[in-house]
Amino acid sequence: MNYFVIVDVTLRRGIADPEGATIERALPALGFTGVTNVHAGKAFRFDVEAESEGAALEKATSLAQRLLSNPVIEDASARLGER
Amino acid sequence: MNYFVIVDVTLRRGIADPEGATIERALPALGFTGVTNVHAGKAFRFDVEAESEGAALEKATSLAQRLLSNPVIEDASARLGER
Amino acid sequence: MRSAPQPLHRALGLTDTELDIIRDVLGREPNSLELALYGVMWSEHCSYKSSRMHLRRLPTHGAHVLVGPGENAGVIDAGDGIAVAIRIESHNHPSAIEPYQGAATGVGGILRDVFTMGARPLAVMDPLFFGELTDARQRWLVEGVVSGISGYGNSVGVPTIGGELTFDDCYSSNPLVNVLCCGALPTERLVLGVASGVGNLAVLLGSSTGRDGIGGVSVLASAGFQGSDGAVSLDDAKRPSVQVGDPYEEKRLIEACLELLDERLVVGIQDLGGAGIVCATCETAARGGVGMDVDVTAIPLREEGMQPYEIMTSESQERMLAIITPENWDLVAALCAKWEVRATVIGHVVEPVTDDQGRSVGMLRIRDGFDGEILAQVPASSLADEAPLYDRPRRRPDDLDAINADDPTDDEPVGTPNDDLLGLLIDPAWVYRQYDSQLFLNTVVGPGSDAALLRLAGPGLPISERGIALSTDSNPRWCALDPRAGTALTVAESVANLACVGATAKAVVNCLNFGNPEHPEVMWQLTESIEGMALACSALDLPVVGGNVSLYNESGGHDIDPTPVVGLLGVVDSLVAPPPGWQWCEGDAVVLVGTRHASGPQKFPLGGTRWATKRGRRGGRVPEFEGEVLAKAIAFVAREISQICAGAASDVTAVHDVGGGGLSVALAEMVAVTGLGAQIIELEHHGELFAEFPGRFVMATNDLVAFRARADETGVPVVALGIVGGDALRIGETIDVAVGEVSSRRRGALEASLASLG
Amino acid sequence: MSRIGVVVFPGSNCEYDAAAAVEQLGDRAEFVWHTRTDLEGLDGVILPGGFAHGDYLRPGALARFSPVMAAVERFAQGGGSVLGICNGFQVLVEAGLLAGALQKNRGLTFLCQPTTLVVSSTSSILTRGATLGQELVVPINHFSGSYTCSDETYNELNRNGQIVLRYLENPNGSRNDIAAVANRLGNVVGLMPHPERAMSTLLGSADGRVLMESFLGLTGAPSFLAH
Ligand SMILES: Nc1ncnc2c1ncn2[C@@H]1O[C@H](COP(=O)(O)OP(=O)(O)O)[C@@H](O)[C@H]1O
Ligand SMILES: [Mg+2]
Repeated sequence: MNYFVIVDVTLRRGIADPEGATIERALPALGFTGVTNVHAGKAFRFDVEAESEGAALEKATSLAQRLLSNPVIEDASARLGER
Repeated sequence: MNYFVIVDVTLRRGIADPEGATIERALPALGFTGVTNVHAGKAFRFDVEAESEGAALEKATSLAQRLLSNPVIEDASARLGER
Repeated sequence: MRSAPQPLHRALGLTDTELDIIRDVLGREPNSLELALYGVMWSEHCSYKSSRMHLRRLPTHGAHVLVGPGENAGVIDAGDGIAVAIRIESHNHPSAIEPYQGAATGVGGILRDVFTMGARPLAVMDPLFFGELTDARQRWLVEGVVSGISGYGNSVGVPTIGGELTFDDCYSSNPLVNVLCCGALPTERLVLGVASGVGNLAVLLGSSTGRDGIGGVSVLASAGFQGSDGAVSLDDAKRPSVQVGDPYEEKRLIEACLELLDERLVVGIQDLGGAGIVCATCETAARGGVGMDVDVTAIPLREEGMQPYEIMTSESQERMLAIITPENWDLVAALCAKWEVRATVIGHVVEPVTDDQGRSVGMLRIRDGFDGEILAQVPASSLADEAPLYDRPRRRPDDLDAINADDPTDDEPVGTPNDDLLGLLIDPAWVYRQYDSQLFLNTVVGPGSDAALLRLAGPGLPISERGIALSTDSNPRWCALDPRAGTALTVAESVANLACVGATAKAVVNCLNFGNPEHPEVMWQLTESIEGMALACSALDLPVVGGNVSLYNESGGHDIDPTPVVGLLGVVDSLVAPPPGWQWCEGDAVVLVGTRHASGPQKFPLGGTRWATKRGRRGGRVPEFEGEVLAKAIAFVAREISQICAGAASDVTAVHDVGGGGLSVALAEMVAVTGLGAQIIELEHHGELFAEFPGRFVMATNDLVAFRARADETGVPVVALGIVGGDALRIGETIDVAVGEVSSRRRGALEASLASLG
Repeated sequence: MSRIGVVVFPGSNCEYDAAAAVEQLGDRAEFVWHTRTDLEGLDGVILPGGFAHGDYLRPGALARFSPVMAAVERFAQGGGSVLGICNGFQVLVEAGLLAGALQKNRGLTFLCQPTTLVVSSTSSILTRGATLGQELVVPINHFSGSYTCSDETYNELNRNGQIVLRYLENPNGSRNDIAAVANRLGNVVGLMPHPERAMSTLLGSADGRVLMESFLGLTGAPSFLAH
C-alpha cells in the first residue's frame, strides 16, 4: 500500500530561531499586529510503500530522525496526510 | 483571544523541487526504499490575537500569502494547530 | 474581459507578415507545432529582430579576438596559451515576479553560456537596478535578488566579484538584473556549438524537462506585462511559469561537461537557454549546415501529459546539448553517470536536403519516436538566423530639448555641502558580503574597489603570471539626457576603473536594457546609445565581443531610462603584488590626475549627476566625450599601477577613479576605507565637488616631485589637491566632516534604508 | 612529504583551494572521491568547503552518508588527522565526529568577509603550531556557521580545550564566539573560516599558514595526543 506521509521538523525549545524572530520583527511595518511567537520550521511530504499505516509511520519516523532532522537542534515527527 | 496557527507553504504543482528530488535520489543509498515523491516545504507556527477562529485564520492566510510565500511558485494555507 | 479569440500565430507573438514569411519559407501552411517553434525563435528575446541591424555598427575586430559576437560567449586570447571567455545577460522580467529564482536562474544561464565554450567559469558580476528604497516591495526585490545570486552563485562554486547597484524610481516595478560571467580555457581547446558529421548523436545532459517557462520567451519578451497602475498584473494565460534553479545540478553539469571536453568526447556543445531544445538544436544544426532529427518522445520529462510544443520550448534549467560520435556514447554515458548527470540521446545529425533552387538546407525535424511520424519539419537556419529584422521608427523625444535646457549646473548650492556629500555615500558591502568572492584563490582585488582583479589561474590552465581585471558600469542618468554621449562616457569610465588596478582594457560586452521598442523614442535612444558605444570603442580601440539586448522594460507604462551596461575585460601582464587601491597613508600628497575641467562648454557640468538627481533635478547636459584626452590619462594611470603589480617599487600609494558622486565622493570613499582624513585645497567652483566626468583619478604619492615629473613627461595634467592626515575630510572652506562620520554614514546607508522598510 | 587526501563530494567546491594550500607548503594532495572506502596510506584528510550534495536538507546532512565517511570515521578513530573546513566542518558535525550543530547565521545572510580569530587552545592538530591568544586574519564564507550546542557540551568542550579558535568579533551569532572545535583527542578539527584562503599576502592575508602548517605537522609538537 502507498501512504502519504508528512514529517514536521521544528527547532527544539531553547534553540535560537533567527528566521522566526526576523519575520516577527518585520510584521508591524507590514500592518500585521497581534502576531507573536513566530517559529519557522520545515515539512517534508512523501509517499511510503508499506504494509500498513503503522508500518508506514514507523518507516517515516525512522527517516525523520535519521535524516530529515538534526536531533541536536530539531524535533521531528511523522503523521499521515491527505493528498 | 489567542490562537495557535500553522501556515504550510509548499511548492506549486509543476514547479521544480530540486531539494525534494535530491533527497529522494539519496534515499536508496541510505537503505530507505519505497519512498517516492519527496517534497520539501516550510511551515510557520505562530500565535494570533483575534476575535474568533475565523478571524485568526483570515489574518494568518493574508500573512501567509503576502509575506510567507510567493504565490507565483508557492501555495500557502493556514490551519489552527494544537500547542 | 477576453476579446474574440485571436488567430494562433498572433497568440504566439507572430505578426501577419511574419506568418506570410513562414508560409514562403515552408512553401505551405505551417502546422501549430511549427508555428510555436517560430513563435519562440522569432521573439525579440531570441532573434534580436528590433536591434540586430543596429548592433552591426559596433566594432568587433582585434588581433586578440578569438570569438566575437554571435556565439555563446566572446573569447579573447589573454596570452600564455590562455583564452578568456566573457558574456553578459539580463534576467529582468523573471526577477520582477520571483526575485530569488529569477536572479538565481540568471546566474545559471550565464554560466552555461561560458562553459559551453569549454571555459571554466571563474567569476560572476551582477549589475542591479531597483526602485528607490521607499517601500517594502523594493526591499523584497532587493533582498530576493541578492540572495538569489548568492544562493546560486556560491553553491555552484563560482565567485561573484563585483557588480553595480543603482536605485532609481524608473526601475520600481521593472528591476534590472544583469549577470556577467567570465571564464578561462587553454586556447587550443576552444569549442563551438556546432553539429557536424551525419550520424552523430544529439545528447541531452542534465535536468529533466518540465513545463517551466513554456512560452515564457515569447510572452515575456514580446509583450509587456505590467498593468497601467504599475502593479504586476499577470493574467494566468500570460503568467510565465517561473523556473526554479538547481545550483547542485549545475555544478555537476559543469564538471561533467568540462571533463567531456577535456577527454575530447564531444564534437560540439550548446547550452539550453531561452527557447530550450528547439533553440539548441536549430542553432547547432544551422551552424554546422546540417539537419537534425529530434525524437520528442526520448526527452526525459518531469511532468505528465506534456505536448510536443511544450517539450520543445520548455526553459527547464540546467540542461546542455552535446553532439557526439556514436562510438563515444559508452564513454560519455559512463562519465555522466559518475557525476550523476543524466545523459539521453534525443536525436541525430542528418544530411541537409536540396531545395528546389538547388540549395542545401539543413532541416530540423521533430519526430514522434526515433523513426516516427514527423511532427514538424522546418529549415534550421530559418529558425535560428532568418527572423525578419526591423528598422523600427525612431524619433528624438520631443521634450528632450526642454530637459537639456533645465540644467542644474548653475543652481545655487542649497543646504550644506557637508550634508550633500554625506547623503551621496553608500557602501554596497551589504550586497557583496553575501557573495563568495574568493573561491579559486584568484581574487587579488574583490568587490568594493574600482575594478576586480584576478590571477589568471585555474584547474587545467597553463601556468601564467598574468591577471585579468573586470568592471561593469552604467550611467542611466547620463543616458537619459544624451544616450550617445552618456554611453560613450560610460565606456570611458569603465576603462578608467580597469586602469586603477593596472589593467589595459581588451574587450567589451554590453547589456542594453531599454524600454518598449515600439515607442520611436526608445528606438532612438537605443540607436543613439549604440552609436555612442561604437564611438567610444573605436576611440579607445576596444572590440565588442558580445552583448545582450533586453527590451520592453517598462514601469507603469513608462519606459525605464536607457540603461546600457558595459562589462570590460582587461589584462595585467604581470601580477605578483596587489595594486595599491584606496589605501593612502598619513602625509601622502593627494593629486588629481587628468583634466580638471570637463570637455564642452561647461567646466563642471552637474546635469545627470547623483548630486542633482538626489535633489529631484533630472535635466541638463552631460559632458562631451573626448577620446584622446581620456585615453592619455587612463594609459598613464594603467602604466603606473601595472608596474606596482609587476613588483616594482613606486611612490604611488593609492588610486581611485572619480566616478559617481564626483571628486568629493571619491575623496570621501578613500577617507572612509582608510580611516585617515585629508586636507584638500579650496576648489574652483562648488560644482567641482559633485561634477561627474571620467578620465580623472585621485592618487596619493609619497614623492610628489617624482610623480609630477613622470606625469609631465606624458603630458597628463596633475593638480596637487592636498595632503593625507587629520581626523576630518576638509575641502577648503566648503567641506569639513569627521572621519568617523564619513565612515559610518557610508557603511550604514544601505542597511539603514533597508531596515527602515520593516 | 605527507600525503593528504582531499575528499570530494558532488557539490564540493573548495577542493582545489585546499589542495593548493597543501602543495604550497610542500606536501602532496590527492583527491578522494566520495565513494571511496579506504584511506590507506594517507597522512591526513581534509573535508573541504563547498556545498556537498547541494547542501540540500541541511549542510552536511546528505554528505555524511557518503561511503567515504565510514572510512573517515575509522581513520579518525585510528588517530589520523582530519580537518573539516567550512562545509567540511558541517559534515563532521552531522556525522557526529564533532559535537554541536551549525545553524544559519544570525543575520540570515551568507557572509564572505575577513574575520580576526583568536587562538584559544593549542591542543589540536590545527593550532599546535600557534600560540595561545595569537590573532589571525582569516576569511569566512558561509550561510550556516553559527555554532550551537547545549550548555553541558559547551562546558565540556571548554574544559578540555576543544574550542580551538574564537572570533574576535562575532560575525554570525556563534555560541561564545566559537569558530573552531576539536574532538577530545584533538586529531579531528572543524572550523568555519577558510585558512586555505589566507595563504598569501597577494590575496590579502597569509595568517592561515600557521594553521595549515600545524595540520601538516610542519610546526608544533609532533604529538599533543598524549595529554
Ligand atoms: N551588485 C553588486 N554586486 C557585487 N558588487 C557590487 C555590486 N554593486 C557594487 N558592487 C561593488 O562595489 C564597488 C563600488 O561600485 P560602484 O559604485 O559601481 O563603483 P564605480 O563607481 O567605481 O564603478 C565595486 O567594486 C563594485 O564591484
Ligand atoms: Mg563600477
